[in-house]
Amino acid sequence: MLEVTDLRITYGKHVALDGASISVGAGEMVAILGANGAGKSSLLGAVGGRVRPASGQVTYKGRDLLRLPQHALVEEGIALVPEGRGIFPGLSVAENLDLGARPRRAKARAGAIREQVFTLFPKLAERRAQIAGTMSGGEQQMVAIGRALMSAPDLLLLDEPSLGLAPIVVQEVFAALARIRASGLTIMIVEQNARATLALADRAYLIEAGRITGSGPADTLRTDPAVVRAFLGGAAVAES
Amino acid sequence: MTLLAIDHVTKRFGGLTAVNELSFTLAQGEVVGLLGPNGSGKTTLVNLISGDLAADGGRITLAGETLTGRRPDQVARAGVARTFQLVRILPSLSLTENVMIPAVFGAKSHWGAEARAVARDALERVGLAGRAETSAGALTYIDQKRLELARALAAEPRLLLLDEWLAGLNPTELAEGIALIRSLSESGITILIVEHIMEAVRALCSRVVVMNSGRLIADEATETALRDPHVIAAYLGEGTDA
Amino acid sequence: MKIALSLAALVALALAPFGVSDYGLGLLIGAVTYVTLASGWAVFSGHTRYVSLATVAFYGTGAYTVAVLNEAMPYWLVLIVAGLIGAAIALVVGLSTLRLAGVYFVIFTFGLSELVRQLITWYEVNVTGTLGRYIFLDVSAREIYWQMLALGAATIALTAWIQRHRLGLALRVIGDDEVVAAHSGIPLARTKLTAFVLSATILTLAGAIASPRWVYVEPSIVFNPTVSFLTVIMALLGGANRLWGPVLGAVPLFLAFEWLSARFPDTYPIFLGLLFILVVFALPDGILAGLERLKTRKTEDRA
Amino acid sequence: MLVTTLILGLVLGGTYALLALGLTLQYGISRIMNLAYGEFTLVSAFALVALFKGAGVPPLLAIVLIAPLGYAVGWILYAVMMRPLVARAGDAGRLDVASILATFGLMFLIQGGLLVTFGADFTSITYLDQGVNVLGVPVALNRLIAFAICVVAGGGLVLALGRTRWGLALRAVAQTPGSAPLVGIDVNRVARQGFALGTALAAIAGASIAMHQTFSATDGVVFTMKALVIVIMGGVGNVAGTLIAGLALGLVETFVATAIDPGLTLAATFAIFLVVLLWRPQGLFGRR
Amino acid sequence: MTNFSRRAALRAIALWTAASTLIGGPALAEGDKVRIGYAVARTGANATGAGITTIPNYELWVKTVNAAGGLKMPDGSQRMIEVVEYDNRSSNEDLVRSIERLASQDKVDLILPPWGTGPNLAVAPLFDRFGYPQLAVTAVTDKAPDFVKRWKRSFWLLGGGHDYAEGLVDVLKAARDAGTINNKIAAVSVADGFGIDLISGARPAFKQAGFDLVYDKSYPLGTSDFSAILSEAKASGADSFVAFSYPPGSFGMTKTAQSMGFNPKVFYLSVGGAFPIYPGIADGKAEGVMAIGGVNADSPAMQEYFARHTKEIGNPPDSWASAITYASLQMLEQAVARVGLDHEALANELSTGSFDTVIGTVKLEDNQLRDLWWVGQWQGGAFRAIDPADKPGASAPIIPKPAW
Repeated sequence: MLEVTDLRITYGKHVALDGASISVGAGEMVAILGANGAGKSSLLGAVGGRVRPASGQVTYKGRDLLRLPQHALVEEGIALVPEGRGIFPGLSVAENLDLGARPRRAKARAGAIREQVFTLFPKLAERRAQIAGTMSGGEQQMVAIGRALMSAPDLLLLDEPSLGLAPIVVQEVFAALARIRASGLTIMIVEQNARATLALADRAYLIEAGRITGSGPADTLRTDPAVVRAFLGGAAVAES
Repeated sequence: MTLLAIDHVTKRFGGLTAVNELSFTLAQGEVVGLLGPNGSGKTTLVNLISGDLAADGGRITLAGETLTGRRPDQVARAGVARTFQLVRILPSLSLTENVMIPAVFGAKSHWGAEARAVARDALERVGLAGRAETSAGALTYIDQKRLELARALAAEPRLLLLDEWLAGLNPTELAEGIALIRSLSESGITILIVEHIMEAVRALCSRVVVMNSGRLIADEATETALRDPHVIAAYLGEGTDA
Repeated sequence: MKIALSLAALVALALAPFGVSDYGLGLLIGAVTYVTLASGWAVFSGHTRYVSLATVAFYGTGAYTVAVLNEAMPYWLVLIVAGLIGAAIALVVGLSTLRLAGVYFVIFTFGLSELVRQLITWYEVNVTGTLGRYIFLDVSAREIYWQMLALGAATIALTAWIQRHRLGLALRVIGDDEVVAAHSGIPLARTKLTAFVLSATILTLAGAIASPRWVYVEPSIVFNPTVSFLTVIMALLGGANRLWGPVLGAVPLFLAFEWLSARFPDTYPIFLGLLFILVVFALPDGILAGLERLKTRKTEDRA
Repeated sequence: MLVTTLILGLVLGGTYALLALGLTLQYGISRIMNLAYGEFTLVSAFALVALFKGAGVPPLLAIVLIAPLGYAVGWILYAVMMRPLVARAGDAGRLDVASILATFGLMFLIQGGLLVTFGADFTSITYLDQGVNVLGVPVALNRLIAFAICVVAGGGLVLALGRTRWGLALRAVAQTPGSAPLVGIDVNRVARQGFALGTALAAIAGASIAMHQTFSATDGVVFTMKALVIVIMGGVGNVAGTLIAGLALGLVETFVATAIDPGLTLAATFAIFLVVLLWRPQGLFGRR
Repeated sequence: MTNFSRRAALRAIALWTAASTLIGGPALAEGDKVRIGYAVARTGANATGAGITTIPNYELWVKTVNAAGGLKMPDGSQRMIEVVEYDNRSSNEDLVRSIERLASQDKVDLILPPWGTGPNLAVAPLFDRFGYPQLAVTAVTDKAPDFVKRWKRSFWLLGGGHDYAEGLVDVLKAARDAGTINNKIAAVSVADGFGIDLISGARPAFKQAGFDLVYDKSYPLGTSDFSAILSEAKASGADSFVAFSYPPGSFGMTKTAQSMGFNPKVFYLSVGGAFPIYPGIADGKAEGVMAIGGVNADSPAMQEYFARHTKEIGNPPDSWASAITYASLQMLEQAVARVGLDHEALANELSTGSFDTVIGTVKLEDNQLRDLWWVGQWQGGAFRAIDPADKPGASAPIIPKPAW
């Protein structure tokens, strides 16, 4: 469904990503693992239209994504939950969700999707009138994910959804992700919490210093000693 | 000897009580973890200690000296340094200049070569000495975090407040970061760490203070706290202790 | 070397009135006045990035002080008193306003100028019963020029000194990130206040020195908001955070004004507006930064 | 007496609020600090006079013609001049500086154009000048019309922003432009719309001012500053706040003029403005 | 390479052309022309005043003189006038520099003064230092006698605030004594030098004449709404409403008075009341409105001047300072014809000679024009002088003013 070929991203003289190629099939959940500054977020950003690559190709259902401005991607069925969440802190929860339902295909079904989101995150239903900026970090993350789901996407891009969250909230978020995953939505995720991510994902790519250095089924990677050393560390955190 | 004493400190925002009658102490040289779910008031407390916010009640003292009611720069000169949840560096200045600032304006007020020497020392301790003259904007995320720590060190603080300084690091970097903090602690700096990464908390802190909804729910040895049902219910969730 | 060069330029400028016509001298006075204003403005605003539109509040206060006191005490004493009044106003204003940030500070300082003007007007109308005041001082254009040149040179020297001093570093840090500044031990209020008062004193003195040329002052003349705008524009155009930036912005812009208004008295605002927009698009960070960019590009090309 | 003050103050405040509406959109949504705003209103005022005197178009009809024209001009201006500034600015502070500089140039440009075209003369028209009795207070009909336009435009805007999907997108861009593309909002387009709408409102304000006030080609700065004061007091981008701040300012000026001293009206305006800024820097109705 | 150098060459040519036109400044004078310079406000706050009263008359005069073959010299020859004009941007600093430029750089033969009291005072020391005679028209000041002593070649042609205030009191007193109006006066004044001069002259004069000043307030320059002021004035019970105002205020007050049905028996305005556009502003109901200044509307010279001004400039002149501005230029023209361009001789001639102008025969007293009209009134579509009542050409005032 998503095909990234020879992607190269530079910031001035700094090369963030040097010829990365990945693919994501329909219904798959693919994780991108790597160190800080390895280029994970740049890769995700390029797919989500936030970053303009220097060269390479990103095609989605056969369409060239790089020709489209960022805001047009939502209409194509791609929803990005960026690092730092990117919600509208001054608007209410309900307004944030309404904004998510802007694409044509989502407008008609907005009511039904909203119910699904509320089932997934009951807290949002309770607090729909609350100003999003006054919520805790975990709740804001739920708003962000909920808003992305409101656009009825085919592909969900998640950038560090557990960053800065308390362990109990991380569990909650991953539980929600598992349910979203189960609904059959295609997901591409960048996450520091490799253990929890690999538990959910089908496949993963490893990025080091701007290059893809490995890939494989999540189950295999979880037991690969090299991966364990580099990405999983010692004791795991909040494994579900 | 008690270095930092938080004594019945309260902070309200409108109708919300972010920190409620909170009390605990830090002994000289201790490394203590400050835990709690998002929105429990940890960052508010850090801001109260560092002078960003004024407490509505209670008292904070550093080695007997009252910090409450003082401005951030006065608190800084009293010997408290901090890092920020979202990295704050000065991108237009060089690494040396970034790190010089607290050396110049802190308690010791060095100037000229002296200040540069302090800055170089601090950069060396975090492993950035080789790039002292490049501009800070060009650093990667992890190096920016290092730089922020170096800046805190250059203040030659008595108390260091780390607000999720380890967040977003991968395991390799995490191990480095933990080692770095440990080396600071060994040099005698008292450290209060706000952190969600339990691995780091376990590795660094002999004791943790746990907050929930602005109140203190635990102040005990780390291992005890992590088994404490209150703490697990409020913060860690089930099946954490892997 | 640089200092020697600057001193030589200063001497040359000091001797310039002997070689030019009255108009030439007028041009010199105008250029030096705007250099002083722009540099004086940049003492506070250059590094902190607080865009102040209160320039004319101080400039006008200086002129008004001279108008009120010129018959009551000797000229040099009037200048000192003017400087003190400017500093005092800046202190009071600074204490209450320096916590405002961004565009709020901009608008506040503009409002301040208007308020000062309205209050002086009201006071003069209702209390003294006269609005216009006369300055019949025996100060020649040359003397005005030399005084202004001295003030301008002192301002630039002061800026250079500040940049090497801890005050300069403190201001730069404040300009970049006030939170970091505070947590590094920089007393925000005191630092900003010091720079603001220094800057205001210079601006007030500039007004006091320039005023004998006007002979007649009233609030609508001395509190002309255009002065504030021009000062900001000139400083930003040259590069407000650099030592010679304000000079590089003030001189060409002043001359452009002069040329255009002489050449096209009817349509010059149109040309000026176009020129301005052009400069904003072509030199986004100011002339000095533009020149430096050009230089680095050339060296890179050569490499 | 109190009723007189109240009514005169509200009518005056209405014209102030109308004047400020466009600026609050331009600065709030498009992030352009437009120093040429007053000149925009003047162009429209002159256009109304030219249409009325030259072609005999009734002013109320002229407003209907001028407003869409204002929208078009604003649209083009944003696309050609402001967009490149926004694109290169990066952060809000730099954009403030860049837009202040650029619109300062624009101010000269328009003022020069007006002086060349219309001269420096005072201009005014006589239209619906007769007094209307409002609760025993005579008020000029043209001022009442201006007030009505303010109520309609302001109220309509409040409703449109608060109740419609389109308004929600505008508010989203106003508050967090960085997040807007994530939900498929074309920030550039919305900012352009905001600027164009602001220009259209400036045109409406200018045209309604021309109906009841004498003006000249050099009055632009006065309008800009008045509008700016109101926008800041009401909270940038807050339409309801702008309406209330404008009305409040009109009431205060009228009250000071009748009860204290007309000589202090402008001083009172600025004093209140400064107090508001110090007490609530985000404006009376802005969110922190 | 060739492409590049051609482009560079083109650019160089373009630059050179632009630069030479910019730097070249005004073209060098030919020997047989008289160069006359002025620095007026084309932009900024003073632009409106200068644009109505000063600039049109300067242009009209130059046009008229040049059309007649040029400025006459004592030897009977004629020299064309060449104008050097700068914009003073309504800033005294720029104004001072422009005058320096005219005098020391352009070395023009004559310099005409700027518009406004403040600007005229600012340039007076310069005119004095460079020796140019200064025909200060648009400056209303009670200190003219002092200035004449200080600057020997300065001439003050528009009287002082007290003169106008006392003229108004004369008119009101006559009406009160005739029983037409009560002895209450409501006065407002604009808070700047001009307004304050007038009101501070008027207060003692009103008092001395036995009037009761029941409402006396000043308003700031830039006030646009007069509803509150006028409703207070209306409530004060005064028959006479007196405004020492500037055009925006004069116009605003007229419109507000009309819409609120404020019909005092005397409605007096200052600057702007005698403007040709005033009847239009007053919606054709200007009849009976009094204002500062006035002209002898019946004099053929004045009628000819009005017609010529209307034809050449596109609109009629105002009925106060315009005619005097034009008269000052005629004085200059005649003085040059008698004594030539020597500044000292010119100043002497202006000071002592008598001149035939659109406002009649002019002879200055102590370098001041004292034979002026203080109050005028709109009567039958023309703005006619009514005070001093004993001056030839004065019309009788219409009091009470017909209702709007």
